[in-house]
Amino acid sequence: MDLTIEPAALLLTAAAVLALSGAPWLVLKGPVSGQRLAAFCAVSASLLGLFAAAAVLAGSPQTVYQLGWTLPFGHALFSVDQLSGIFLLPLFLVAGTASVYSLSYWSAREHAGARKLTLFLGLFVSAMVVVVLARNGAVFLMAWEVMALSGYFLLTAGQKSSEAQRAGTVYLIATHTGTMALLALFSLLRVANGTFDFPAPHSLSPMAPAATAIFVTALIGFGGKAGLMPLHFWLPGAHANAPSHVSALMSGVMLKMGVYGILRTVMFFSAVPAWLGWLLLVLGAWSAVGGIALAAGQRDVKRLLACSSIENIGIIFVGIGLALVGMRTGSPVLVTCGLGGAFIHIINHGIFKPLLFMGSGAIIHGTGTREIDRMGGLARRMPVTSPLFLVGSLAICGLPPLNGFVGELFLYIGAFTEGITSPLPVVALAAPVLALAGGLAVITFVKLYGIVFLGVPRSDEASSCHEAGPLMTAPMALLALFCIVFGMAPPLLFRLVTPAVGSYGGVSGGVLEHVGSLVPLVPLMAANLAMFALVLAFGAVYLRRLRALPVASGSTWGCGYLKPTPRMQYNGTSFSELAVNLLGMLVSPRRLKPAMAGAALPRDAAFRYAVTETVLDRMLTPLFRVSGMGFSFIRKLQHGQMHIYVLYIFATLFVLMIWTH
Amino acid sequence: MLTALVLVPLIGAVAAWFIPDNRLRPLVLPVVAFAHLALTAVLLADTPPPSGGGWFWLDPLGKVVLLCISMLFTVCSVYAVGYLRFRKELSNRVLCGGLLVCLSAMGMVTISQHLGILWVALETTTVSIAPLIYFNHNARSIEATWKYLLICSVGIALALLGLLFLAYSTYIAHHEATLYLGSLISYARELNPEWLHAASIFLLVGYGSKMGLAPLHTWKPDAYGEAPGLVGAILAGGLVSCAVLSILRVYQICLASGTEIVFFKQALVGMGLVSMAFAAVFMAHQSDFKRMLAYSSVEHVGIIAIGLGLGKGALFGALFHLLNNGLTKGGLFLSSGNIHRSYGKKTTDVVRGALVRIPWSAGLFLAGFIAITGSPPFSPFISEYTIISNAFIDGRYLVAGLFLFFLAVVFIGMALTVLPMVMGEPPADADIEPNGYKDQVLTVGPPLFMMLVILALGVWPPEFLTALLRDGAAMLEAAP
Amino acid sequence: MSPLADQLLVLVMLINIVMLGSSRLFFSIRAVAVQGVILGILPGLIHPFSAHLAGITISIILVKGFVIPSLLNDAVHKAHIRREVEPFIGYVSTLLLGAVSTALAFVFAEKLPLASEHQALLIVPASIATLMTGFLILTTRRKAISQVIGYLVLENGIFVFGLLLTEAMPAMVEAGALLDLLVGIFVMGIVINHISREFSSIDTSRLRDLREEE
Amino acid sequence: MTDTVIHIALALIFPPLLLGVIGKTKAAFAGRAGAPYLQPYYDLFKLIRKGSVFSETTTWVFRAGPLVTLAAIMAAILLVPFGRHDAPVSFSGDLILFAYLFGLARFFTAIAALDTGSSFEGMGAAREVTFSCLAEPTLFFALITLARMTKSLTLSAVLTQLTPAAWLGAGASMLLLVGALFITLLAENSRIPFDDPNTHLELTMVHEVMVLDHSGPAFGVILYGAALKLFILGAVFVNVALPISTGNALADWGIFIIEMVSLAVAIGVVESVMARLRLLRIPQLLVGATILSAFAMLLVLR
Repeated sequence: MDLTIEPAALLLTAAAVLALSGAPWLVLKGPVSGQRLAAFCAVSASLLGLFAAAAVLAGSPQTVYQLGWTLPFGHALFSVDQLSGIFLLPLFLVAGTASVYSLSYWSAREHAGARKLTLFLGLFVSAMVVVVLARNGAVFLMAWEVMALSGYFLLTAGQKSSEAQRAGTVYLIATHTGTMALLALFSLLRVANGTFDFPAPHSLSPMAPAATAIFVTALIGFGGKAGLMPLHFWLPGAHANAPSHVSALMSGVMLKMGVYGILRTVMFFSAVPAWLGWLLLVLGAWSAVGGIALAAGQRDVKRLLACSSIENIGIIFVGIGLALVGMRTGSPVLVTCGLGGAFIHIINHGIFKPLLFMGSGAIIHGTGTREIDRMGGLARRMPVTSPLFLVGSLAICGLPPLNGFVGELFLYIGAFTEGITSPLPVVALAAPVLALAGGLAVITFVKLYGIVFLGVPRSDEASSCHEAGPLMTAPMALLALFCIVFGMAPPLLFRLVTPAVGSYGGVSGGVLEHVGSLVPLVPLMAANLAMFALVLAFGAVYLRRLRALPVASGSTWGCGYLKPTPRMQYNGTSFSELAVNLLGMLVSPRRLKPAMAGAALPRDAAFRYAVTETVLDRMLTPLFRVSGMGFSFIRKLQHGQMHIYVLYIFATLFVLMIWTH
Repeated sequence: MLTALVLVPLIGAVAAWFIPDNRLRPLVLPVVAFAHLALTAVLLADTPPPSGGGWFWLDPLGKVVLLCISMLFTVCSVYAVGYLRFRKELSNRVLCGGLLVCLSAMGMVTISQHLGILWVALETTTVSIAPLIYFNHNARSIEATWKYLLICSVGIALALLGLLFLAYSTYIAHHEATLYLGSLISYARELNPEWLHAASIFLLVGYGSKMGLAPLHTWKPDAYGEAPGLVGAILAGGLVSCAVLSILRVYQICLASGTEIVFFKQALVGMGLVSMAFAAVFMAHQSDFKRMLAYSSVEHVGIIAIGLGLGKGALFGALFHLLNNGLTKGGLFLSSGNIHRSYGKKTTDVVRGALVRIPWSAGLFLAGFIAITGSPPFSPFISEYTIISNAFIDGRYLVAGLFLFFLAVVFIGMALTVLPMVMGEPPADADIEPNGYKDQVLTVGPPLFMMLVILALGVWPPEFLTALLRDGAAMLEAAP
Repeated sequence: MSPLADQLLVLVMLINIVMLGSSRLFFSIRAVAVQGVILGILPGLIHPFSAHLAGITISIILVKGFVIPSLLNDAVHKAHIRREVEPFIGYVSTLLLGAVSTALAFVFAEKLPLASEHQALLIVPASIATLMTGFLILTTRRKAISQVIGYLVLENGIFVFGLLLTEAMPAMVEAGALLDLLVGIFVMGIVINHISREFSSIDTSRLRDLREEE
Repeated sequence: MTDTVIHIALALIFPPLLLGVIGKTKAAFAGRAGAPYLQPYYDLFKLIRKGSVFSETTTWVFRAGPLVTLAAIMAAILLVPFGRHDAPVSFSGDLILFAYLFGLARFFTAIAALDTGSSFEGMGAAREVTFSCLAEPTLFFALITLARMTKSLTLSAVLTQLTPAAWLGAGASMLLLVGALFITLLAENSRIPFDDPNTHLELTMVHEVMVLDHSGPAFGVILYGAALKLFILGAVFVNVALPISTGNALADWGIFIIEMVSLAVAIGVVESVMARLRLLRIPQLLVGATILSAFAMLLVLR
């Protein structure tokens, strides 16, 4: 490759192409051509971007670009460093695949809103690219807001259902309130730095008076976007109601922008206060367990995936928290493990979560419902999607031999080494928490995969469902391939993130080597391959046995009951009921008891079992209601009696007079 | 030249009055408007020396306001042609005449360097708009007109008293009493402080009630709510700007006096915050979207007041926000007028899913909402963010915090009203009494143009404009 | 000269009290007219004669003494209404308030830093008292006409203050002010007519459709 | 080298015998002769040679389940040291892989169960994943504690470097740890009091009910895998509970085998004297175990 390439330039080009990708279709008449063109632009831009990002991670020069502008906010600076690179990889990967996926999933023929959707999809992605490249507060904010707004339009465009609209409104309000915090953040940064341009890395002192305010505002603004508990309330609704490829982008990439923001903010400071690291650690742990607990109880495929995004963000923040604590206590190993784990998980989650969301899209496309309990037996009807989805599920549970395990492995090693070496290893408690989250993840995704794809169809939708077209399965297959490759060859992932870890955490090459030896990447690879070989061998033997021996087939053993019906199967709700009850304090499950209405013979009644989204349902909604009542009390001031209005004027005069004497 | 600024619209008004045909008459508006715009362009390009014994001159502050007014009026005049086609049933003689008289008065406001003349011009705008609010000729509109007229008159009367105080303070200082801005500024340090103080209070309250600062804003929701969208646009964009300019004149004098400015700034910040708070409270659960826009206007004059009160770097933001608010409000009111036309109602229980029924107007309304709540890449973001960041720089953390908080509350309130209006399912056509309204170039083009301007200003404000704003800010920055 | 001016100013204040007490609209209108005429005469008494002064005197007397009152009379005739029944605050209490505010006006005027030649005159207290009266009428009366009258009294108060520096205000400013006042009242008159047509009364307490619900 | 051979041979051949021992013990308590020690082997050979019945609802997942499970467990075998001999494969951080391999195994057993679409097997799967999810933190607390005691991150070191000194040193925490581990051992292998391997009321089963529909070689594989799992976790347990070591390699092997057999007897005793817990009690017991291990960790940290 040409060593004199300018990644930043390439990336800006990619961003421009993406931003305009949807535009031609606004003028093109044909229902298909425009969408195809947009997808083509997106894919080519993504390839360009991936190439550039790879070059950055490979350590090519970081030139700073300045665009001339007339806004009074310093200089429009753009640049790219390895931290940005980490986030750009999944971004472009998902952007390309999602746009191809959308060709068939949201085809112009079936969906009126396809034009808008394509346009905003391009804007959305390119805005995120700019967010990562921006080196000036105002530029960052503008890109950030464009991202947020186009996200809103992606979510609501062409969707009439009131649920989607409500989700969109909640999302918009949440993100805009977060932006208010960011406005404060960048103003404070300007106070500290003297200009809107980003401060040089490690140039600000954490002792500065504004520092605490900066961290707090960053936590609110960025944490909210990342879906860190307790600011996650907008997330499930938004991800569940968006078109699946949009959910893939939102969950796989947009959430990470919040993570990026926090990492970037921390980077400005020469050191971080102790409380920040601990706080992130605690919030991360809370999100990890709380998020997956929430997921376990869901009855809607995409809602479940959305909640598990909260879990994964939690895991990422546990990693960041470990790293920050490590920086504080000066243990480079912890820093490396934390950052390494966080970065690797950022990439991984950017691969398998989109895979799962696209899979769910295929399911919804095939069945026309989102309810887990109405599905079943899809594996027979969707022979391609089913194994791909299985790969995703295994990966997200962090099980070997797939990529999800690698990131968590780093975190475990970090926690364990701390547990061994440090005098008072509170950090080590992260390990059991992660383990618990992992166990819950297994429950959740066994439920998801098992109830959706296995068993017998529970409804007509399920029995009459059809496999998705190649345009939808191919992108999933690509992502699944990445899951397997990265899982089978973990050193690859570590190689990807090493430079970023080194430059961000200020870790020497020696420490990186050391950690590389601590974390069993090569042995893991060996173990994975060995297991793979074993499975193949057993498979061969078993198949031979089967051929040699008589094989009969009958109906499932119903323990003596001879007329089993699909409705007798364990369904999603019943599967997770036991676990959800155990986690009552986290998700406060509600039983919607059947009403025994009617005379001597009660009519058929339904029993529902749902988890509560505490923050939204128990806190915000009541808060809004109360404040609404308070407001309506004040609104009596505008009572329409004009002579009192005149009185207001004189009262104001009077007050102003008094005020000064 | 300067006098032409006042005369051209007057001639137009006379012409409009004598044109008999209801269909041809509106055409006068764009003709005059474009002439006015051209005149403005020339005046901005090279400013003629003070005329009329120094009473008339176009200083940078005047230029900013003039630019705002002229652009707004031009767009509205084009819109008016399209709009009045749907209101054939009503005679538009008064409307056209009133608009043009108002334009001429507003021009007068921008060029007058004598506070007496300024006051007269401002009062003229008040009176000339009154009949326009009554355009729809129904009970609600008459009520709105009455309240607007009386409250604004009381306010303006107080302002007159303030002027007299000011003049008297010069008299005490043993100069011959005068209201000529130049000499007031030059004498400012010798002016009698008590009378100056009283004057500043009375002028603030007087012009403040015209500007719509809470709690003097009580007429706003009624007038904005009942007036046709186009008149609302002129009210929110034009008259407010004129009132702000009058306040700026007082500001200049207080600044020159050196002592008074401290109180004046405090008062501005205080009233600005109060206005934002009022707006925030009243926008929540607001079912009438025109009234909602009125409260949003209250919010934004509050923002401008805060910007002025903060001084220093925020002044640039405040002046820029004056322009942005005018133009954005214009776009919002015009598109809301279309929505009102199409549904025949302006309450959100009927107006739903406008994006399906009238995509263009609804889309513009949504864009306007996004712009006015200070989201990039629209220009209000630039001005608001300038103000906020400067508040932080000056260490006014409480002000900045409240500012952001109110912005958030306002956004929530507005979103909960606007989003259901625009998005979601439209009501069955049975619920809407049929009316001929369809989006068409003349009714959609103007607001569209307005939004494009806002967008352009937000991404790439032209050099000359920023320079102009900087000059204006400089006039408010330090005593000469 | 000043004693006569002072007596006239006292008369102005008396008229305020009378107006606060009267319920008959025609009477109030005449009272305002008289007040206007007095305001017209006063400048001539205080300041040395000049063309400008004469112009002002005449125009004020014309507008405030004749044109506006006649406009209001027409409005009252059209609205078929004679008296202000049940104001928001009773006549007695308004009278008391008026008296109190007049007293306060005197106290307050003592405090104000006036130019030496103005110390003696009653101008400032008179103007403040009139101002307060106008405000009282505006805030206590129901009928649109009464509110217009209140507004007029308010304006009169301001004009009284204006006497301090009549030569400060150039002729065209005065003229403009008067013209605006005239047009303002004119428009108000029209509006009142429409009100009486729409609501078959000019009782502004009926104008309460425009307000925030709940 | 020889150790490796012994290790693997032992791991592959020995496990079913434990089941036999347990059975004998219980029979003895019940005053019966009981099945011969080698009965489990007979069963396995029988099953390998039997034909299979598959439900129409099942897919490839059903068939792959047992195989993947077995593969994962066998991979785990290589990581665990037996006796005082290092495991054949041993690298830093292998103890985490060890834990996650069981997760993998569990995942596939569970989805294989769900593939049949039987309400009972679904029920079993739900219980299995839930209970072992609760056992997970216990295991990790234990691992951290041990790792801190031995200052090492490799399973071999952690399990072989413990000496009786550890008992003298941190007796209390060792006691808690062993208790917690024993509970986990029983739970993971679904023995009484958590589950009754040879009950005949499906409603009460956990592990057994998941494999109702498996037959022939596949079922054999499952039984074999279960035996292996018992063996591995047992080995971990005895390594912690009785860290006895003579310098002599062969003697250590001998001791290890004796320890394992006695463990089997112990399990048999427990199963004979205890009744199966009510289903709702099980989580409480598991959480209790977690608390035990957490205390153990605290004691060690102190």
